[in-house]
Amino acid sequence: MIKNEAMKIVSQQEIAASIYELTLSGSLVSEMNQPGQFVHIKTGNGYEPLLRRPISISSIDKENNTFTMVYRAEGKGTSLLSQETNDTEIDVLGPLGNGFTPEAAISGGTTLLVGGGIGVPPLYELSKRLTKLGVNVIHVLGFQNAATVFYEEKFQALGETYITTVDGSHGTKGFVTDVIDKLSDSYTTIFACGPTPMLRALESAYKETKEVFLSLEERMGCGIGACFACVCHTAEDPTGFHYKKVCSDGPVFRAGEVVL
Amino acid sequence: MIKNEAMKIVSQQEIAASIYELTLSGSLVSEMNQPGQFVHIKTGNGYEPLLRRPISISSIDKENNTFTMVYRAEGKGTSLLSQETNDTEIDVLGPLGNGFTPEAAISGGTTLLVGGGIGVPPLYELSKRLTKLGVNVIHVLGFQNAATVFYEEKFQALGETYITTVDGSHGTKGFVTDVIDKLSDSYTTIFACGPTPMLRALESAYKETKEVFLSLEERMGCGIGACFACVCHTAEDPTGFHYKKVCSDGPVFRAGEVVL
Amino acid sequence: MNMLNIKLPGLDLKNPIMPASGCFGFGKEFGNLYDLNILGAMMVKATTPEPRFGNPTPRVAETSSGMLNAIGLQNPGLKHVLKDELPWLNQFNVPIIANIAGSQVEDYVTVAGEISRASNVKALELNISCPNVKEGGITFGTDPDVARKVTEAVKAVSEVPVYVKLSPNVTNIVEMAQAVEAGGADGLTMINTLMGMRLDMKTGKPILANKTGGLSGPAIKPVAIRMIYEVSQAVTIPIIGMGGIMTAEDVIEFFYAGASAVAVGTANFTDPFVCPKIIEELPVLLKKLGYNHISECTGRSWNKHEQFANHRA
Amino acid sequence: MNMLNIKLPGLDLKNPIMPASGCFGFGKEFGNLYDLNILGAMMVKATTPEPRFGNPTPRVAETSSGMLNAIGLQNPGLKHVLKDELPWLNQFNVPIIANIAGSQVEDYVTVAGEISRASNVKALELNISCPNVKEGGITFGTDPDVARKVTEAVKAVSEVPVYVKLSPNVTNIVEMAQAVEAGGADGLTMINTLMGMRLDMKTGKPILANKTGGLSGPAIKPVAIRMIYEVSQAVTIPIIGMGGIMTAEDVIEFFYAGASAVAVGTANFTDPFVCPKIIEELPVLLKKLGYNHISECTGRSWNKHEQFANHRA
Ligand SMILES: Cc1cc2nc3c(=O)[nH]c(=O)nc-3n(C[C@H](O)[C@H](O)[C@H](O)COP(=O)(O)OP(=O)(O)OC[C@H]3O[C@@H](n4cnc5c(N)ncnc54)[C@H](O)[C@@H]3O)c2cc1C
Ligand SMILES: Cc1cc2nc3c(=O)[nH]c(=O)nc-3n(C[C@H](O)[C@H](O)[C@H](O)COP(=O)(O)OP(=O)(O)OC[C@H]3O[C@@H](n4cnc5c(N)ncnc54)[C@H](O)[C@@H]3O)c2cc1C
Ligand SMILES: Cc1cc2nc3c(=O)[nH]c(=O)nc-3n(C[C@H](O)[C@H](O)[C@H](O)COP(=O)(O)O)c2cc1C
Ligand SMILES: Cc1cc2nc3c(=O)[nH]c(=O)nc-3n(C[C@H](O)[C@H](O)[C@H](O)COP(=O)(O)O)c2cc1C
Ligand code: FES
Ligand code: FES
Repeated sequence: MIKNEAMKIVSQQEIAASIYELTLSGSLVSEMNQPGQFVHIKTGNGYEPLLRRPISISSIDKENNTFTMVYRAEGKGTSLLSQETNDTEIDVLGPLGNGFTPEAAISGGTTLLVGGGIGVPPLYELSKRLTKLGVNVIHVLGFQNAATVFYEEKFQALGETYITTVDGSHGTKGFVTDVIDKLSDSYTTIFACGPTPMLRALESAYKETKEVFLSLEERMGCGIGACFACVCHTAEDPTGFHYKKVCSDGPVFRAGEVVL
Repeated sequence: MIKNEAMKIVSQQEIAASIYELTLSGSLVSEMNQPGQFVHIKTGNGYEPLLRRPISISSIDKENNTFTMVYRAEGKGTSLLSQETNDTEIDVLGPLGNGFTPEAAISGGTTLLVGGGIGVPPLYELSKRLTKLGVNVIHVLGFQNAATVFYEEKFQALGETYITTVDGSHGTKGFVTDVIDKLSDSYTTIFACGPTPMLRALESAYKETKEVFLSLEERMGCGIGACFACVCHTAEDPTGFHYKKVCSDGPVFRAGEVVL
Repeated sequence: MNMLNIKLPGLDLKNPIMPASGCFGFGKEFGNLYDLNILGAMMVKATTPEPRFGNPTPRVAETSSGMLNAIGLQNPGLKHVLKDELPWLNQFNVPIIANIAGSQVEDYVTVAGEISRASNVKALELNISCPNVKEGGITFGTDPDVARKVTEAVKAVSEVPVYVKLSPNVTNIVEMAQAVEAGGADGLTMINTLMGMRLDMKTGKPILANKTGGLSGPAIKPVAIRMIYEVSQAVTIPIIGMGGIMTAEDVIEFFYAGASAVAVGTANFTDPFVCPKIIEELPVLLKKLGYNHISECTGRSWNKHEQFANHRA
Repeated sequence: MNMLNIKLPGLDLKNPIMPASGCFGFGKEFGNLYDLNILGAMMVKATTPEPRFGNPTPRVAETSSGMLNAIGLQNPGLKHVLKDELPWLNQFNVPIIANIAGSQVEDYVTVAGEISRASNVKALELNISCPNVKEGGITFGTDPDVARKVTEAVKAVSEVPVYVKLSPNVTNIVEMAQAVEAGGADGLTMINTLMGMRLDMKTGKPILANKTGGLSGPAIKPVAIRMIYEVSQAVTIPIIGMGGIMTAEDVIEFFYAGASAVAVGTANFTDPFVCPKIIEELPVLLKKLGYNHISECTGRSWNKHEQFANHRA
């Protein structure tokens, strides 16, 4: 169930250039079940920023009633969030949306997890779940440059991990697709989250041969499916009136389900 | 000279119900010379509140480069200000306006200081200056009720002090004028700051027989004389186009100089 | 004692708080968060004769104390609303105000004729002020003669009272209000969004795919208050006020200006529980301010304080 | 390399940043805070033929990300401005844009004829959009024919180029802009304030003694951007943009929309050093965004990016 809670900050730290890891505790955590869901966060304490900020859940710790997000402090809202200190409570609405279904990966087989920039965080909880299910995971994670790389060791601890950077300052120079093209295609399933061009590339290359699940991003109003801010056309009716809402039908869709 | 400085919080505490005493340090203090001047404070760190808040200087400590304000946390801006803690810097513009002239009180004589509510603070620096000049001071300070009374002992340390409260929960029940009416009128000068009805009452009762100086309040835009938000008519031309600006010509005027 | 009940044409409200059209869908999503029965009424998403996808995304952008939207009246169309959405809403004891839109007068007439016969639709809200569609929408809301004609046409077919939603993007809001009153409107709802725009720092291009969008939220509240203040003194029909309401204090300010009920839009995004919160806080605030009933606040900015509850019917 | 110099009719600007009329008096007070020579130009307080006291106080009220003002064009009158204010400003190497106002066409003509002959007045800004005066002011700014006529009358007597200041309180801003362009305007300044109001929670009455006031500040920026975007594509004369500018980024957004220079109003109250700060930050920001000169930003929201500096003259 979706809940709204003033959650306590357990820890917040900058783990890469402008990339913050924030752990919150509260009873809302007990509602979190699926990797790839997100929360909607009110930053600041006035009308500015007015809108909440959607941030993916990057790991869930039910035992301690905490969950962790990883986000880039860039605009007004995320910058304010990054300044919050331990005494503060954060207004969280969630969990929202439909995430990744680890069950879609054939147990015992190999699954490819592809993340780009701030699309990487939700893959972490997913990868933990998959490995627990006995699925062999390969991670291909793309970043701008060495300074913005995060969670490399954490992913390495779960499975084979390739890093790409646009400027080549760490890992392979280029995009995630440059690495994927060279992988043996032993995997059956792809889970991906990142910029739309990356998702499009994966969709067009692997839609036919693999099970592909993509997590989308869109500017949001409500985050719960009521305002129609975040819709996309369905693939079956690409110019008609049928639609899916990224916030409540997604953010994760099967490749080919909606128009990217 | 008017300066703009991010000043450090030395201390902030609630000294009466919703009444805060805030001490700031910075080089701007060296510009403060006159009791009754005020500073213009930016509260919050966004566009809300958008306007600065005018607050009187209530005491100046040149040795330590600090000054103190006393204010009521009521609306958006002052509430935000009251939540600031020691690490924060406060954006201060000042000192502004023309304050009280202690020299106007005849040295060795007796001077009456009349304050109402949050009009009391600027009288404190004034009283310190007057007593230093050898002037005998009498304070008559009006408050809503016992819970909002502040600085009683501080004023007592400087001279005779009468407190009134509207509900009679402390000191004399009623208004400052109820006390003043019963004082022997040995004083030659009155300095007053408080609600306009109080100032009007003092003006009409004592303008002819005493030297009366009144500190006015008005909603402000710029605080420095540029926007014409805070004007009042001059007494000589009460319906014409002559005017005084509360922020830069005042806030202290001689009774009879402007229309209250 | 009930301090909040209000009677308006067609509407017997347990309280004067309702979600604004387009900010609450058809209620289902918020129904997962709290019991919709607490609401005074519900203004549902604009309905057009045929389903509409609306504008391309991005459809929202943030501004200082406000937001822009260019949804473009996306909705599932009249048939689906009649068959699915309204029946679902029937489980709640909440009057529905159906927001209707279209590109031509016939569209309004089609939707009004059918939707006004749904059992829980107690009033129509004629959306002649949507800034985000190419045809119709706002053009109906900026020309007094056109506005009057569409009002008359809808009145002729509607089974329930008709409220006309005014656009703030006009030189003379009073003239618009009087035109629709003359056209037979039973009430007004105001204001819709102000036309605005934001540009992206990097590309220089509009953030919204539709380029311009409707500005809502606290930023526009002073404009809404001013317009309601002017219009409420110039018409005899009641006003449902909206535009930037975030708190119970804001609600009172709208009543002072001349509103007899209010709608809450954008605030539902900032705080999805804002409507229940306001409904809970209002009686406390009213008592603190010395009122026995919220209707005493209506028009206090301009009336002589003798005559209260002027639209209490 | 100078990245900020701009040439506009009558104005040879070292940078396109100037304080907006009414927010900077006649410069004296800010002159105590910093060297006014750094400013691109200065729009001084509205001048009328006779001295005016303006409206009763309170004259300002705060709103979410904005403020309302109802100064009512207080000014010392034409004679005093010519004798005292303008000569004082002569010590600075800053072109003065004289904002002129009145209740009838003759007033504008009187002030324009005389003030345009002052040596440092390089342009006039015709204030046909003040929402805070009973007569004149805004009525001139909402009727295209009236606006055109007053523009023509002023053009006939002015020694310097004439910029007309547009009101946002209109249904069709493009029509207004084209009317004053047809009347001979050399440029436009936009936007003036939106009409708004705030009510006091305790009394229910307007906070401003004048009841309504003009809304300015970041709250109105999206409206300003939208209007400049529309108008800049429909006229050939340059636009000086304003409405909620607080930062160098905001300046760029106004250029993208179609402005060729900008004015900063309300921000001077929030931060009296905002103009020097923006002037300092602009070149850094421009470089970061990849521009060599600020004129490259003008109209980027709608132009094809081939033609830069369209109003660079
Ligand atoms: C389902 C989902 C999950 C996300 N998960 C993460 C995450 O785990 N970590 C992370 O760093 N970022 C994530 N994002 C992106 C994140 O929401 C934006 O970076 C953030 O909203 C930007 O806010 P700001 O205050 O920095 O920027 P501003 O420029 O102040 O934002 C202005 C407005 O635009 C919206 N906006 C700006 N960029 C985006 C964007 N990329 N997507 C959606 N809305 C945007 C904001 O929400 C706000 O309404 C996610 C987005 C979505 C939709
Ligand atoms: C010269 C001068 C000296 C002052 N000295 C003190 C002082 O020492 N201690 C103190 O507690 N208060 C003082 N005040 C009053 C103080 O400025 C207001 O209480 C304060 O601005 C209210 O802000 P807010 O955020 O609480 O209220 P809000 O309601 O959020 O204020 C909204 C707007 O109204 C203005 N405003 C509201 N009340 C007043 C008022 N009484 N006077 C002027 N503007 C007002 C605010 O500045 C702001 O622009 C002084 C006022 C003036 C003019
Ligand atoms: C996302 C969004 C969608 C809207 N859709 C509609 C609509 O379909 N019909 C309508 O009449 N008004 C619509 N509006 C306008 C609101 O009902 C309301 O008039 C306006 O937003 C001002 O109120 P607010 O500031 O409380 O949001 C919409 C507003 C928003 C923000
Ligand atoms: C206090 C105040 C006084 C103003 N006086 C004038 C004026 O005399 N003449 C004029 O043309 N505009 C006047 N304006 C409007 C501004 O010049 C400007 O157009 C408007 O405030 C929008 O810009 P901003 O949001 O940057 O303030 C005034 C604005 C304010 C806030
Ligand atoms: S954000 Fe409102 S429907 Fe998705
Ligand atoms: S506040 Fe601007 S002139 Fe006094």
